[in-house]
Amino acid sequence: MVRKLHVQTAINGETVEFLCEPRQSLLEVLRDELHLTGAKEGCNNGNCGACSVILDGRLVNSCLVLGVEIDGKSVETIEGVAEPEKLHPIQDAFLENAALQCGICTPGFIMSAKALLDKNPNPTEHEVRYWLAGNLCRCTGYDKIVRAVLDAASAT
Amino acid sequence: MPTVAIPSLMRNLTDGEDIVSVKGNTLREIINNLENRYPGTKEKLCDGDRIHPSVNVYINGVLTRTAMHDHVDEDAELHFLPAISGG
Amino acid sequence: MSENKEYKVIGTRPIRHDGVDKVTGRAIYGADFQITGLLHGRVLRSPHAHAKIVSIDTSRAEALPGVKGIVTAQDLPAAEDKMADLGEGAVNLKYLCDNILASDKALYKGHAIAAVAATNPHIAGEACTLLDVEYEVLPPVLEVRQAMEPDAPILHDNIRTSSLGETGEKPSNVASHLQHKKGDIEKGFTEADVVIEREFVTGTVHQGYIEPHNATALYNPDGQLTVWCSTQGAFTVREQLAEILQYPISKIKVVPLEIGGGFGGKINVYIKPVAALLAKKTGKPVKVLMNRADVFEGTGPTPASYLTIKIGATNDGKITAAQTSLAFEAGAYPGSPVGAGAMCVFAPYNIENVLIDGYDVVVNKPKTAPYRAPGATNAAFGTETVIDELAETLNMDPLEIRLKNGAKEGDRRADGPVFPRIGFIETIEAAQEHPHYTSSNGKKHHGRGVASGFWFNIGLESSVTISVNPDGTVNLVEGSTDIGGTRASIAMQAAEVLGIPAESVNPTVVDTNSIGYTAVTGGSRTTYATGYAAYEAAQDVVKQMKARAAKLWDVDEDNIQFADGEFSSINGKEEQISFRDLSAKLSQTGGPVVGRATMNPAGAGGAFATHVVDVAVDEETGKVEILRYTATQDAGKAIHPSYVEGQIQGGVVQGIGWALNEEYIYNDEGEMTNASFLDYRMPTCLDLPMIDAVIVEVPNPGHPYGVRGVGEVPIVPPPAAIANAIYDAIGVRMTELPMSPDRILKALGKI
Amino acid sequence: MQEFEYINAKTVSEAVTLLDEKGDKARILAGGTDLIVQAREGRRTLDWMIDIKSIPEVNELSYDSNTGLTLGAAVPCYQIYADDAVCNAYPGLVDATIIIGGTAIQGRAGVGGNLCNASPAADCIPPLIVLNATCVIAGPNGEREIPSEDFCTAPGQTALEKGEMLVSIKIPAPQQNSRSYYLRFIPRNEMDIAVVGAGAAIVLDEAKQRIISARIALAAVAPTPLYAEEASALLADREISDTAIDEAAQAAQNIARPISDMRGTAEQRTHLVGVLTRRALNGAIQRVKDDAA
Repeated sequence: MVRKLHVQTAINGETVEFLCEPRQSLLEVLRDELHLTGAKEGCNNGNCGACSVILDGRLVNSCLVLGVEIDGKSVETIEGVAEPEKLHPIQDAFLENAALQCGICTPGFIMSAKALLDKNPNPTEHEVRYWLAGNLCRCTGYDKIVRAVLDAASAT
Repeated sequence: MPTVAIPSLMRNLTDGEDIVSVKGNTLREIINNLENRYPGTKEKLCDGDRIHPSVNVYINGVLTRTAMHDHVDEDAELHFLPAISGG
Repeated sequence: MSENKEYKVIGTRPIRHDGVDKVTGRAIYGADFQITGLLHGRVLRSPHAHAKIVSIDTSRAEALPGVKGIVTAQDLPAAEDKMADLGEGAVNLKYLCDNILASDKALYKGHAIAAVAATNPHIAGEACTLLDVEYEVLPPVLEVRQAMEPDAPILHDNIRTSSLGETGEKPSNVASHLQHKKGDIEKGFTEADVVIEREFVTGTVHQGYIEPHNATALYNPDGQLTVWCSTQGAFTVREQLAEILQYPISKIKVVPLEIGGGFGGKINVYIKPVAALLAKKTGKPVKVLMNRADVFEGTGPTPASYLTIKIGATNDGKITAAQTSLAFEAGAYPGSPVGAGAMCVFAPYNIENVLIDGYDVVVNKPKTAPYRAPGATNAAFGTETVIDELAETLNMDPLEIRLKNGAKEGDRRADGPVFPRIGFIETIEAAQEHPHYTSSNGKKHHGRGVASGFWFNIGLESSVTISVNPDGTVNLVEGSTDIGGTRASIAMQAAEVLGIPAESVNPTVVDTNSIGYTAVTGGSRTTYATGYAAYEAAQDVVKQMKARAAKLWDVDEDNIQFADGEFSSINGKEEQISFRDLSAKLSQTGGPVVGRATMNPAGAGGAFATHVVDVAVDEETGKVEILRYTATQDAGKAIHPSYVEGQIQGGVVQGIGWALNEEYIYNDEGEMTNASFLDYRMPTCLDLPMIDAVIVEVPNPGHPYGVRGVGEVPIVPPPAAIANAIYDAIGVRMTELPMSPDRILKALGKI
Repeated sequence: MQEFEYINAKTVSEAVTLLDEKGDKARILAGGTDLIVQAREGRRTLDWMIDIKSIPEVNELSYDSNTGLTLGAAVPCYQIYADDAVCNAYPGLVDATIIIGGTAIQGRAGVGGNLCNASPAADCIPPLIVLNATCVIAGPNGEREIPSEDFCTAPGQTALEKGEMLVSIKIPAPQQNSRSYYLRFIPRNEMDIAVVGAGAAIVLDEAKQRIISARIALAAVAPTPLYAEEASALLADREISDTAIDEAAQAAQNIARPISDMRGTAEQRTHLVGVLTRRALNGAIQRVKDDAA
């Protein structure tokens, strides 16, 4: 059996250490080893965006990153988006716009939207749609999601 | 008297009649009376003494889970349709 | 009954109760569940579309370190060839079991053959590659017309065509034939000045929920089986497990966790019994997760179909006759939604002479499952396209012809029932008046199309309890899993009755041991039927609270009235107390108050929708762009308008996907070649405009607030509306779904 | 997923030594957006993943208006389209980097990986071919360079020999009045693999009326991305005209040898080669015309 490797990383600002097999994806590590189950597996090949996290400031699909690759890096997940007493404006906007139905894609959309607004605080509707095209939602038809992101942008 | 809409695939048993009035205060009585008048009809609607699992009973246009002994109103209109399910 | 009534909570847009958990990643979905000592299961699936299973040798897999248990169909109780009642309908038990783990034959690629439990999912997956299965490959039947040919390979030797009790003489892939007849079809066509007859083909499509199926099962030594999972109906899972495992229902507890989409696809069980078998065999909790390919290949899509539609009308646009033959692929086992398709196909129109024939046909594809208004979309694609062509031939506005023939209260459907108060006409009028329809659409290669749709909705059983807290809030316990915000829409109905804010109701979805029987979240029934139960349970609370007020004031119960959240005495004494203040006095007036209700309401009422779409067609590439979309729909009464709009928008977009690109693509061996989100092309947000959802409210007399189910009908019109818009843009009638770029190029004669 | 060892290589020579030792059971990990999926789905068997992202050379992104672009093999797409100089000099390459996968994929996937994955439908390869890119390869016997059109040899197969790895891609500085353009046809607007892709680079005369030279390349119509040599040559030293462009498109169609699969039919692809070649050429020409004189 392949030896597990030691990884030290920062997740949502906290230093975290874990052991993982090279074949374990970052998504598996987050969910199964660290019990951060906010990132979801929808396709496991980078086509749905439900596992989106921010790695060293860049949006990535955590299913397409190996757990061992995050050694020395920093990861932001949905669990780190809200402040203890206050939701992030994007989270508020999702609730106020009813931008979720089943909610399985919601963490991925929020991470993706956060990566967008961190970089471009005033996107156009087209820019929002282009940026979020890697996140699939099957419930909402995207209308309210796009509105929520535009609302969050104008609120910040 | 309750009326029963005869499914088109059973009309060979009812001399082509599509709607017939049948006496009965319960579903069982109605089906038995229908069978007396048009032999062979009960076998198509029932599995033994129960409504066949693949048949849905509509009373006045509304899907019901009526048991064979439940009361059926005097002016009721009954339909027997294939069972369906929603998504 | 509810017209012109002012509501305090109904019709407002509160934040959903489970919202914070779902935007912070804290909500626990099926796959998120953890329990100590957990093993991981993986299912081996057939690589062949049609094959006899000659032998299964598990020895190499068993020898792999970390493997703790292997199951095959041998581990299922021997299933009888009998009908099992599953609450929502009956299914043949043998077929049900064989679909869980194939016993003698693999009937589609992806058919579950065996399963392994191991210490981690990677080992379980590796063990599957070490299972040696010997197959005798048989020729597959992949298309409904091919399957109906007399010399087609036969899937099941025991299937004879059943035609309401009559049974065919020799084995056939046509499992059943159904028929609805109204009036005199020949006479109807003779009366017509114009008759149009067309053939249509639709592809196999999947619900496409983002969360794969999942299940964790645990057998305790006392025989108690617990299954944690995401499902549309915990009670139907319990029923299916009891039948498949031949296990007492009282020893099964199903715990529904949050569910990541269903659309009909999470009613049938697949891996839940497998997890239970593995848990029994290993004595450990076992979690089984599907991957995306498993979901496409191993769960029920909605069927491909072949239909003919023939409609005749007089020169003034009155439809005189309509005839159809609907052949639906059931998949590997009988049970396509052709029955529902046959009931919906001409339902929006009041037509005197109708003949409908439906055929349920088995093919070597996954057993189909419900998908949002199952059968209705296939059927409406044909009907609504032919009606568009009729309107064109008669030089009529396509909405006018619908208005002229549209069904109203008192009209009789071809399948028999008479419509109660419905709002079809109102949806057409709303579309006619909408700025979208009144705007011009004159650009080259741009087109506009309209189409309507019907879905009957269902009622079925729901149970709700409401307990009153001392601070005037209430805890609402329900059994309907919340897929799209129904905690809110159910809680709001209780809040309206109790005169308290929606936020003062705490709704909780519980397991099968903790609430009365509740049917699936499906059939557009949850806000209607469970909402109705919440209404009744709240009325029960009011009744009990009135007794407490009476006690407090020492008056007769009949002298207490309740309005706007205040109890007051109507006789003599000038007493008044709010719901909240009375809640604080429960312990001194007799103890806790718990309201309860169980419902099986009959008056679900029908749902109608009329859609308008503008498209642009790139004639060089065949690509269709959706430019603008407006959907009008009769919601009866929108409890939470945002989530009603959301249902409409989501249904429309699923319909757009079905119309333009989604389909199972098969090779000649019967292998699906696009079983991934990469190549099963569901719409992304970049493919769409905003979807304008217009809520029309014609109250349903079968619900205290007038609610009609809203979830399903919005998927029905889009394929036809888009086909009609494409015709308007490029002058070509598309009769095959999806209307993908290559098919458009072909229709244009470019390739 | 299959078991494998992970090694984080720090230098080119370390990676090359490992590749040479392990043979074809070792694969280079850069963005991982293809490799990890292939390993997970059992489409590639491997025992070793050699992560090269800690090697300085493969992260180089430098542009010089005289010598051109050096693009390290592991530079992800987002860095490319975030670079104004690259956007200005090589718009055709940028066209490809902004349509690969979604935003999250572009955070990891790069041009080098797209090249080494050697998909016939790779979006980045036609732009590299039309831009005359060369591939800098390191191996046990030192470095060598090959033209980008020779890099892919079959689906999933490259010209890399045992022990070799792609270090970087070099693209010459653009000539005066030259522009590139890439587009693909997909049924959706994002997230699909190209049904057909077409890239073009055009050099016009001072008056922007005549084509001095052109290069056309195609994706998803043959076992590897193709340089459409004859079609390109047809345009050399010609007035810009619909006829010239139609002739080039026809010549491009002539070399297409597409298959039918779940992404498109052969007839559809052949037809689209004509449409996309015209659009790519017109797009490149328009870009030159739009440039300030």
